[in-house]
Amino acid sequence: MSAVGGTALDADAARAWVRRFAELVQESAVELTDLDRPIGDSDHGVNLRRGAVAVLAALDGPDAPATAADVLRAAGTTLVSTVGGASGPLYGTALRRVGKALVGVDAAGGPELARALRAGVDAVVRLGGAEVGDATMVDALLPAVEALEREVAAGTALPEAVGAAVRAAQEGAESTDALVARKGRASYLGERSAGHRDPGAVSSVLLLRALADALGGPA
Amino acid sequence: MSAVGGTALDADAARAWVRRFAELVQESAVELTDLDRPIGDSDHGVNLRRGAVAVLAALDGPDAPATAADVLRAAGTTLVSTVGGASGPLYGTALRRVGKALVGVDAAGGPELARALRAGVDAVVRLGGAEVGDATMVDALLPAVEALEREVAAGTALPEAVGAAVRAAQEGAESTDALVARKGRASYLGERSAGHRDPGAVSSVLLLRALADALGGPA
Amino acid sequence: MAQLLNDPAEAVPDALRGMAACHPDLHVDLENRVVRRAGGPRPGKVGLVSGGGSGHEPLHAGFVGHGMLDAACCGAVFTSPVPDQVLAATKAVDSGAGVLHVVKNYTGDVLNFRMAAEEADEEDVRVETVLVDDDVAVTDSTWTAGRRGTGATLFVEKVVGAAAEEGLELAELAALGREVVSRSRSFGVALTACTTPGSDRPGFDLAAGEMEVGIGIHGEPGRERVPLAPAREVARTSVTAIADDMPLDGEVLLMVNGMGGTPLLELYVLAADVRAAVEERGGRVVRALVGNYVTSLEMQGSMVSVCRLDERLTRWWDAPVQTPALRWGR
Amino acid sequence: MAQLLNDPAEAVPDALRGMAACHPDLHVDLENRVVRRAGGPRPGKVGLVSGGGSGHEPLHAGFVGHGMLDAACCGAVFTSPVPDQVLAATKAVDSGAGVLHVVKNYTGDVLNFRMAAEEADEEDVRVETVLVDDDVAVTDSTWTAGRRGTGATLFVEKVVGAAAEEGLELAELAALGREVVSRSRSFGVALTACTTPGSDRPGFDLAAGEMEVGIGIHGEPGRERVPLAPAREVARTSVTAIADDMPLDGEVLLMVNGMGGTPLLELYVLAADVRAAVEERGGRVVRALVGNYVTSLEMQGSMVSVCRLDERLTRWWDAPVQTPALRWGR
Ligand SMILES: Nc1ncnc2c1ncn2[C@@H]1O[C@H](COP(=O)(O)OP(=O)(O)O)[C@@H](O)[C@H]1O
Ligand SMILES: Nc1ncnc2c1ncn2[C@@H]1O[C@H](COP(=O)(O)OP(=O)(O)O)[C@@H](O)[C@H]1O
Ligand SMILES: [Mg+2]
Ligand SMILES: [Mg+2]
Ligand SMILES: [Mg+2]
Ligand SMILES: [Mg+2]
Repeated sequence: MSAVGGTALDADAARAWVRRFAELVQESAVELTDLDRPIGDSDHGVNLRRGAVAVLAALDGPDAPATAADVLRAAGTTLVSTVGGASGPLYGTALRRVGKALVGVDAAGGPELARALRAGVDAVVRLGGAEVGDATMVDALLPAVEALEREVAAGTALPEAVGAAVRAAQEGAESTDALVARKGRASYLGERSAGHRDPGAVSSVLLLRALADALGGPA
Repeated sequence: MSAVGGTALDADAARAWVRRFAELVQESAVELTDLDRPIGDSDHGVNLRRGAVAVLAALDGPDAPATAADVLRAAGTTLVSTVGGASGPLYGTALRRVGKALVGVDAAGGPELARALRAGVDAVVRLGGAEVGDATMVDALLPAVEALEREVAAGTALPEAVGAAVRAAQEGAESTDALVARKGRASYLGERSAGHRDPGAVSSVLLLRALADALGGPA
Repeated sequence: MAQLLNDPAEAVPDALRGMAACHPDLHVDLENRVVRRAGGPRPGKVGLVSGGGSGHEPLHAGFVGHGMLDAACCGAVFTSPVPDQVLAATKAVDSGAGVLHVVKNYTGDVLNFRMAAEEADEEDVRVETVLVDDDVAVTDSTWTAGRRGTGATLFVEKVVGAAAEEGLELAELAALGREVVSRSRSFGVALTACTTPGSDRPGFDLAAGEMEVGIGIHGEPGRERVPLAPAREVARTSVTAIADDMPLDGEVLLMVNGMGGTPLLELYVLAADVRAAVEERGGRVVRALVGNYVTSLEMQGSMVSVCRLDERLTRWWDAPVQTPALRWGR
Repeated sequence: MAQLLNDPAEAVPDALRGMAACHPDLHVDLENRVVRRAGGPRPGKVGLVSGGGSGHEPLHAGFVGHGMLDAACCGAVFTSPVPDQVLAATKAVDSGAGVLHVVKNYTGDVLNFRMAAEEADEEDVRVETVLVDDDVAVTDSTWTAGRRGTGATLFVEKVVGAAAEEGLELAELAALGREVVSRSRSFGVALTACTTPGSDRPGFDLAAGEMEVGIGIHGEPGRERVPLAPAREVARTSVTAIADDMPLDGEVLLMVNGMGGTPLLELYVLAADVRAAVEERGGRVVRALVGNYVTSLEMQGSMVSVCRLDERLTRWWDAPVQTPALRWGR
């Protein structure tokens, strides 16, 4: 069972987060692939679903990871090993970095969680080289972690702080509608990429929403 | 100008026959190709049109053939050299044989014409090995030449006798509707070939109709 | 019906210009639409001539070169060449040792090649003919046009081509060709139709989820229209049709041929299932060829061809070949 | 959308089984989805590994063999392989002389190969990487994902593969690969879209009489949709786009590549026009390859690729190669 009322991210909450992300991805797989069709190669949902199935399998079984850090590192490693494409290494490395930042932390409160998420998002930026405005998942992830940092600094309770991060992610994803992509496959289309929402930004909203759901109480 | 009122096939009438056949083929090319689509390879009209254009060119110019025999042999040779497929050698050889049978005949009356046509149709049967009922051009050509022979033997005037041949050809072509083809590409379809009119039988009607038009008076 | 052409009526000569532009080993006679080896006939070697309608590429022109054809005659799309073309090719490759015609069994091809052979005979060029009729979808009978020549044409051209390089004589090569034919069978299916250049619509209309089985290679419909089946069943249907006609025990050469528009990914999926089906029937696949070799323009679909090998045929199959579409050993 | 498959989700492993069934020269590692030469690494020879999403067949697995790749990693359709696959391939072909990765420039391919290279480094396997980014349809810039790797990948794999057989060292091969990239450019058009297995519709919808220009090889739309043009204009558009980016004087290797579903007849029509367009720009086509080599499933369309040769590159291009899809000289 998860930690009481979402005051911190412990091993159970981490498991719930990853599980919920896998669920949301499976529910939205067709939508994500459809978003990837006009500006990409029609596989984002297919890729993430493959990863979601593998992650769920990795969470169970005899060698199931025991700490929040291990849960997230295992999930990340599984994504890297099964998703492929651009999103596999990016999401996979991000979760590994989040996990790494939580090593030794039994139950991460707001500051620890914000620091861990920042480490994950930094990894995405470092690997992919994208900035806000390039029409990628960074457009959702970076505003989300900034919102979380802001709210945590302001002393907002964790569930509410994460709620703000979800909203920031959602707004960031919406902002990609108008953008001409500069990274990812959409960039190959030049001006034609404008007018489409970035699929990776949308799946990033799911990642944040899954965290909010996990912290909102027992899954 | 053609012979008076179609009492005989002279050089001019032979030229008119071949020209008219070329015209009719060009007019009907799309129809012939369409007939070849469900049971063949969609090229009968295309093939004959290519031949028609070449035949028209061969009839003009400095070396244009001078006698009925030469006109028909030149037309036949041109068809052989330009049409390809099954219909090229069959029609080409047929016309060459018709021409050969007319060597030395200035103006072929009923008996000579019937003999010449018989020689042409025999060549088709010999080359292609088809019998009446196999759903090929033979189903139109053989009844036509038989009708011509019958009418000529009965003393019918040439234009009327050829008219009877046209009607026989037409009926023969119609008879292929119900047949399961045993020769030509349509035979590959087995039972599925039934319910379709044979394109070569239809173009054979055009050959007879062209003769009737040529003998009906000056073209 | 999207086609990358200029004037559809000029598709064949335009493509021949492309062959000339890209294959210095070949001589392209644009007037006769004949593709020959650039070197000309080698003294003492029997000349090997094939041809047929265009639209089956790489068959035949893509198989001209050392170890295979000496010349290919290119008819209009899906229309056999005319005798003049065949005669020109025949005379051009005759070194005095005679010329073998490899002819797919269609009325048009048979008649046009036969007329050319007669004319060649008048000009004292010895000609023998091998008729290829490997398509088991058509029931054979003396009362019909017989079976179509399809995938096995490649086998004949390869094996006889290799034997011709070794110096076999005309009669021996003709006998060898007939032996390859007698040991070969094919069966094809179509997932989509194709459209002849210049035509405004395809040879037939297939709804989604349907396929034609027992097709030939001229964009014509097949023996039957059935629901689209998985590769495994297409393999079973094809191999069963073949095995019902010719026992599949012993060593076999297998070709899993695409009809032109089928991606290699799918052909390999099919190949796994075909191989399994052949081996279920007791055949041992010792040589295999997967790709689009005998095609119907952009048609999607497959043709399975099998040849029962013996030690000689295997050796000639393995012998060096150097053509645009088939090349190994040199 | 008619596909010859069993379970669409299993298309890649099923096709790999087919490769295993038909190519005894290859070892197919089904667990890792890696195709290798059956013989294993030759002592002292640098290993050459490439790979990418599936659906581009024969690229890459069809180019495994003597004179070209040592291994190919097969991702899901249009999805780069994962690091585990690349690492498995890398370790399997390392003879101690190091391994060269040939990577098409897509974010996914770059990241997954890079992660594998880092892991290989931890396991003391030296890895160098050549990035292929030859597609001139994409405007290059340090602020974007850069140009796509397309047709020139074949050039790199062939030339570097030949040089590796000759014993060049890892750093030399990496430099050579980069040189081939710097001398190569490509441009593609689509006449039809393609449908990823398991998807219910194609990547884009084209009305009759339209085409996409400036496409990549993942079934994605291109830079622009324009009215369907004759081959002559497609040739001119493609060659102009290339020549505007790289002068075409001197001797060139030309590939007129089909996107998978375009019949050879059309590719040869295009090839004649492309050759003429290249020569108009001052290029001399001394080597040419026409066929479906770097594809997007069943897509109809073409990609023109050009490599400016020098004496060394020509020699390595001509060197023996023995793979399922490219084979000459042995
Ligand atoms: N350089 C990058 N930095 C950050 N995110 C990226 C980058 N490139 C691509 N992405 C993200 O990856 C998503 C596409 O993922 P996916 O479709 O699974 O992979 P692929 O593009 O390889 O097919 C894009 O929508 C975008 O959000
Ligand atoms: N063996 C044969 N005997 C007589 N006529 C034949 C024979 N085979 C085919 N035909 C005729 O040829 C016609 C087809 O001609 P065409 O389409 O031009 O040639 P192909 O069948 O080679 O494409 C058929 O409709 C039929 O009338
Ligand atoms: Mg994608
Ligand atoms: Mg026809
Ligand atoms: Mg025909
Ligand atoms: Mg992808």
